[in-house]
Amino acid sequence: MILMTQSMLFSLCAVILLAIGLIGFLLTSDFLRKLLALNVIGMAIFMVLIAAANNDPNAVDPLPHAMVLTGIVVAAAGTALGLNLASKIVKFARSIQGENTAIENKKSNATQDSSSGQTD
Amino acid sequence: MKTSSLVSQRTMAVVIISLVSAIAALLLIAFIQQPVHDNALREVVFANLDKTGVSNPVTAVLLNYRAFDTYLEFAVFLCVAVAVLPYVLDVQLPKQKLSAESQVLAIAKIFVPLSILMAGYLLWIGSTQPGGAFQAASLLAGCLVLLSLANVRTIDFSTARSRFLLSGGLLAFIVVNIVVFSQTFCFITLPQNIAGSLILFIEFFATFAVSASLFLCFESIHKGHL
Amino acid sequence: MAIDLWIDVILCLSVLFVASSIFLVKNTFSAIVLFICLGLVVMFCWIRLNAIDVAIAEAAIGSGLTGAMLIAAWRKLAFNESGDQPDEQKEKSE
Amino acid sequence: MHSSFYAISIALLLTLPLIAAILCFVVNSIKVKRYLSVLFAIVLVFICVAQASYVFENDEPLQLVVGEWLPPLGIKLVLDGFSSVMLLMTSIIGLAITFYSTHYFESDDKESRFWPLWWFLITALFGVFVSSDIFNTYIMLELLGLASVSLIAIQGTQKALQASYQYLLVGLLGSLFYLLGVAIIYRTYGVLDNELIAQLAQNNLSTKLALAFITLGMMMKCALFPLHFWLPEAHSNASAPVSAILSALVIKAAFFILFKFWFEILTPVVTVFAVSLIGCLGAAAIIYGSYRAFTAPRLKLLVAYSTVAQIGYLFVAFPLMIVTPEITRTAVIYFIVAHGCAKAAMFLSAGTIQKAVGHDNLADLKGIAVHLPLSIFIFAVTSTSLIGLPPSGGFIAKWLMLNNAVQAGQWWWVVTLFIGGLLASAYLFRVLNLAFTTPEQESLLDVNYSEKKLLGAAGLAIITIIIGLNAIWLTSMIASNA
Repeated sequence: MILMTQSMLFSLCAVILLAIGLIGFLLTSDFLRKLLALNVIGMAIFMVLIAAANNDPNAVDPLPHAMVLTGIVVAAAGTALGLNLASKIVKFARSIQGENTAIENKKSNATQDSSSGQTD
Repeated sequence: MKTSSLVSQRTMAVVIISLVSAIAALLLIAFIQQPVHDNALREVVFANLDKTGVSNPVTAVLLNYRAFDTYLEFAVFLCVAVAVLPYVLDVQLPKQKLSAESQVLAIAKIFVPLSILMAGYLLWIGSTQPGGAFQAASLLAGCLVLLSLANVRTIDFSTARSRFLLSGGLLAFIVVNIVVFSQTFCFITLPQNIAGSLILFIEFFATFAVSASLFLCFESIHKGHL
Repeated sequence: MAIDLWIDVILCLSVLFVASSIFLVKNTFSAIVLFICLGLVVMFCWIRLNAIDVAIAEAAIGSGLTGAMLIAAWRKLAFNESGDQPDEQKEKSE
Repeated sequence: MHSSFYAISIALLLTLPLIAAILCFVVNSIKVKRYLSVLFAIVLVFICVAQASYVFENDEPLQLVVGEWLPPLGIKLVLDGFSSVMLLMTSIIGLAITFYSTHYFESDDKESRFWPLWWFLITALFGVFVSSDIFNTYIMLELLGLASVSLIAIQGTQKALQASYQYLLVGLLGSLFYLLGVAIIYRTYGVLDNELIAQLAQNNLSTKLALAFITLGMMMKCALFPLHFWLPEAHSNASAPVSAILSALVIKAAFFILFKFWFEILTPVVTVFAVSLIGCLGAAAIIYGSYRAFTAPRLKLLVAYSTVAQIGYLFVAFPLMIVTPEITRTAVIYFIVAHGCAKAAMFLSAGTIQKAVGHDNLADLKGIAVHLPLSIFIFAVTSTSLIGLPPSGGFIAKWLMLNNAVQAGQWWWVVTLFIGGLLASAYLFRVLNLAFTTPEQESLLDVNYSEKKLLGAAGLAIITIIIGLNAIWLTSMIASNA
C-alpha cells in the first residue's frame, strides 16, 4: 500500500466526492438537487485545497484556509441567488397553471349545463 | 417509445458515469504522482506576521496579505443582496402580533442572547485565535433567522437605513482605503502601527453587513415569492 | 495502523456514503436533510485537517444557513411538484 | 515605496465603480442614479485612455502591488497591451450602454434595480482584465457570473427567469471547474501569481489536468460550440443593454482568461493536438452558429446565435498562435475589439426595434427601415464589421488571420474563415433585405419612437469603421508590449 498519509487519504476522498457531485449534477432532473450537486462539487474542491494545506501536520499552510473561507461564502451566495430564481420560476409556473385550470373550469362549466362545477 | 427512451437514458447514464470516473482516476493518478508543494509560502507568512497587526495567520492572509480578495468578497455578497432585495420588497409583510407562547420564540429567547455573545467573542478573538468576521456574521445571521421564524420583525428592508447597513462592509473597506491612501499613496496598505485596529474596524462593519445580507437571502426565500 | 488513521478512514467513508445517498434517495426533502448532515460531517474533516476557521464557517454558513435556505425553498417549491408533496402526506394522514 | 500615479489609477479603476454601485443602491431617486452613472462612466473612460496612452508610450506593463506585499504573498495587478486595450473597450462600450439605458427602461422599479448590478458587472470586468493572480480571477469570475445572472433576471418574464437560472447553473459549474484548476495548480506549485506560475510550470500530468479543467470551465462561460446551449436563451431574453454588454464583453472576459492560461501561464503544456482540437471546435461553432442564426425566427435570437458563431473565430486563431504568435495575437485582440463594438451596437439597435414595434419576430419586420432609419443604419454598419467587409474593423482582423493561416500553410483554417464570412453575410443580409422590402399590405406601424437614445450605439458603429480605416494606431498599441 502506498504511504497513506492523512492528506493523501483526504485527497482520495475529495476526488471521489467530486465524481459523485459531477455525476449527481449531470443525471438529476430535479433542479433543487442540481444546486445541491454544485455545493457538493464545491466541498470536494475545498477538500483538495485543505488536504494540500495539511500535507505536513505541524506546519499547516494558512493560504488555502483563506481561499476556502472565501469559497464557502461565495458558494452560499450563489445558492441563495439560485433558490430565489427557482422559487420565482415555480411561482410563475403555478400562476400560469392556476390560469389554465381557471380557463378549463370556465369551459367545462359552460359545456356542462348542470353545474357539477368540480373545484380543483 | 417509452422503453427506448428508458434504454437511451440508461446508456446515457452509463456513458456519463464512466466518463466522470475516468476523469476522477486521471486526477487521482496526478495526485499520487505529484507531491504537494514545498510549503515555502508558510514561512513567508509567519515571518511577516508581526507586521500585519494580527497573530492569527488566516485572518492575516484574509485581511492584510490578500485583503483585495476580501474586498471583492464583500462586493460579491452585496451584489447578491442587491439582486435578492426586490423579492422581499414585492411582498407586503403582514404585521404579525408577537405570539408569546410559540415554541420557536421560547427557543429564540434562550439562544439569541447566547449566540450574540458568541458572535461578539468570535469577532474579538479573530485576531489571535480561529474566528473572525465571516464566522461572527454567520452566527448573527443565525439569530436573525431564528427571530424571523418566531415572527419577530427584526430588519425592515424597505428603508434606506437598511440598505446602508447592507453596504456597510464594503463602505468601511473603501473608507479605510481612502484614509490609508491619503497617507501612504498605496492601495490597501495597512500601516504597521495601526493595522490591527484598522482590521478590527473593517471586521466590525463587515460582520453586520454580511449577517444582514445572509439574513436577507434567507428572508427573500422564506417570505418572498408568495 | 495508527488509531487516528482509522478515524480519518471512517470519516471519509461516511462523507462518501452521505454524499452518494443525497442523489440516490427518493424525495427531495430527505436529500436536503442529507446535505445538511454532509455539511456537518465535512466540518469534522476540517477539524481533523487542523482547519478550525474553515470548520466554523462550514458549520455555520455551509450547512446551517444554506440548509435553512434550502428548507425554506423546499416549502415553497414542494406544493406543485408531482413527487413528494406535503399535501399528499396530509391526505394520507386524514 | 510610492507606486507611480498611473499604478494608483488601476486602484481607482476598481474602487470608482464600487462607489458608484453603493451610491446607486442607497440613493432613492432615479434621476440622481442616471446622472451619477453617466458621470462615473465618463470619468472611467478618461482614466482608461490615460492608462492606455501611458502603457503605449513607455512600452512596459503597468504594475500595482496591492498592499505592498510582493506576489508570492500578496496580489499584483498588471496592465499590459492586451488588458489596456480591453479596459479601453470596456469603458467606451460601458459609456455607450450607460447612455442608452438612461432612456431605455419603461418602469422606474426595473431601472433602480439595474444600476447597482450594472456597476458590479463593470467592476468585475475591470477586475478580470487587470488581475494577475489566479484565485483573484476566480472571485472576479464569480462576481461577473452572479451580476450578469441578476441583470438577466430583472426582466421578470418567465422565459428570462428560466434563461437566467440555466445561465446560473452553467456559470457556477464553469467557475467550479476553474477553481478545481486553481486548486490543482496551487497543490503542485504552491504559488498563485501568474508570472511565478509561468516560471515554475513544467509539463507534468497535474498541470495538464489543471489546464484541461480551466479550459472546460472557461468554454462553458464563453459558450464555445458544444457548451453554448445557454447563450441564445439568456441573450435574447435579457433587456437590450444587458444583452449588449453580455455579448460584447462578459464572454470576452472568459476568453481573455483562457487565452492568458494557454499562451502566457501554462505554455509548456500546450500541444499541437490540443490546440487544433480547439480550432476544430471553433470551426464547428462558426458553422453551427451561423446555421442557427440563419433559421432564427426572432431578431435578438439571430444576433445571439451570431455571437456563438463569432466566438468560433477567436478559437480558430488558437492553432495559428502556435505558428505565428505575434501577428495572431494582434489579430485576436483586433477581432475582439471589432466584434465587441459591433455586437453591442447591434443589440442596442435590435432593442430599439423591439421597443418601437413591440415584438421582434423577423417575419413581420418588413419595411421597418422607413420608420426606424437610424437603427437599421447601425444594424447595416455593424453587419459589415461582422461579415468582414473592407471598411470595417472586422475586415482587418479577418485579413490578419487569413494571411497568418496562409503563411502557416494551414489552408483548412482559410476555408473555415471564408465559409464563416459567407454564412454571416447570409443571415445578416436576410435581416437587411427584410427591413428594406416594402410590405404588401401597408401595415400601419404607429412608430413614434424617438431614436435619439441610439446616439451611443451610433458612436460604437462609427468606432468599428474608424478602427477599420486607420488600423496602424490600434495594431501598434496592441503589439506595444506583447
